[in-house]
Amino acid sequence: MIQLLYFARLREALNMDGEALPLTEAISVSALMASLAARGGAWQEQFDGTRPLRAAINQELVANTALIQPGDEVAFFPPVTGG
Amino acid sequence: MIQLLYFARLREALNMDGEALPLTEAISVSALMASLAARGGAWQEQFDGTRPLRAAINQELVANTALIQPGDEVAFFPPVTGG
Amino acid sequence: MTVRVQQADFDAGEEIRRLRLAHPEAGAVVSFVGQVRDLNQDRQVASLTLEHYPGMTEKSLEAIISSAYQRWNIIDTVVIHRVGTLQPLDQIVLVAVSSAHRGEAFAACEFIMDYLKTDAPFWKKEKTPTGEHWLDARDSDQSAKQRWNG
Amino acid sequence: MTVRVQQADFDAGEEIRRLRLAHPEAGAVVSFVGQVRDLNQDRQVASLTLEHYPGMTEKSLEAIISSAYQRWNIIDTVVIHRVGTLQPLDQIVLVAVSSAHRGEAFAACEFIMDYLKTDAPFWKKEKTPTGEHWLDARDSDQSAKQRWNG
Repeated sequence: MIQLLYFARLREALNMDGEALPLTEAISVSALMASLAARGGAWQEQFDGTRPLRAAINQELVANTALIQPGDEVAFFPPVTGG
Repeated sequence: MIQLLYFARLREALNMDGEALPLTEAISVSALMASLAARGGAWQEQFDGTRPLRAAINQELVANTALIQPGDEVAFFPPVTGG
Repeated sequence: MTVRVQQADFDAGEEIRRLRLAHPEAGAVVSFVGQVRDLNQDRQVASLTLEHYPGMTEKSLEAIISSAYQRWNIIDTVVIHRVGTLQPLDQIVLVAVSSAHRGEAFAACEFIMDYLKTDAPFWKKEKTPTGEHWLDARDSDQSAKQRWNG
Repeated sequence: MTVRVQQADFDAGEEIRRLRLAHPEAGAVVSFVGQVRDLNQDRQVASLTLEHYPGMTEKSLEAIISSAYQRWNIIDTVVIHRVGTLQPLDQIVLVAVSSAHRGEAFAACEFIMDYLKTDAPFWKKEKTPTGEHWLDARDSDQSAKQRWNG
């Protein structure tokens, strides 16, 4: 299993702040994004790569080539705007 | 006349915080310094050019080539150390 | 190093005083306070809601501050960032840095702000008379950060 | 623009708050607070006495701040510098600058401090357990100032 988290504009577009997904072997962030985009509708809009999106694994910012392991916490969110 | 002012280390070395001097025509800062150094003793030590010294005319920092006019307020002091 | 993410307001003056008095060897405290403006790119701001990623927020701020400690000889730092709904003139963020000499405190304080703007997981939603919208990240914040690697 | 040269202490937090609240269009307030250190170049400091050149001090600070207004888009500034005899941990100086965006406030605040250090007529006399002496100007302050003309 992995725990997915969605924040800000993404959370609102997906109408969901997170979910648990089954995962038994490592996959890349971009592979996970492709499988989420395949859900269609808002998922496709948000994860098809046309919008700027950041990913974090276990609370560290990562590139889309990073590998997700079973048990990881994976977060997706728009570019940050704090400060 | 011109009004001379001495500050900080200079004031203590000369044992004087200022004096009025007669002046009827413009002279340069360095010419005034030379005439003060000619007083000998502490005056020579302070104004013979071996110690770093700053000059201001009418409360503006000036170079030693600047001209002093009758009526001016002329200050001499060590490099500043505020802040 | 103090990092706080909170809804409550903070007392910038008290934080600066605390940094000063805790370190008699610190000659300089440089601080940044950010507040909610009443106008943002010509839009009247009614309120600003800040969302964050609990856990990651604190970790990312601590990582940014640790980088600053590695680059400069600084003595102490405090970063406070508010979350929740704020009004114009409310304080958003405080970054304060103490050091023996001013140059390092200035550099470290600005570095921390620049990285906070691009790396710390906060998001702003603006409410205006015509509705609500999420703010977009600004290119100028990316370039401000990249300056430090020049 | 506020310039004050005074013996009395000041409330840095209150000054920052005043700058913020006076200008809802100011998103950023950057400030510098300098304090008397207990050790200066390994000398134990008992007290520090600040002398200045009344009249010229205020004029030179105003000229420095005016240069900052010409270089950056800043909104408001306050500079307070104390004179007289101070103890370790006493505040010496406050420079605070507000602007719409943080980069300009950081630059202007550091610029004002760098020029204050080399151009404003203040002199420090340090009292240590072994006696009193005037502090010498530091070359590093000259180079900090010259950076701005680079």
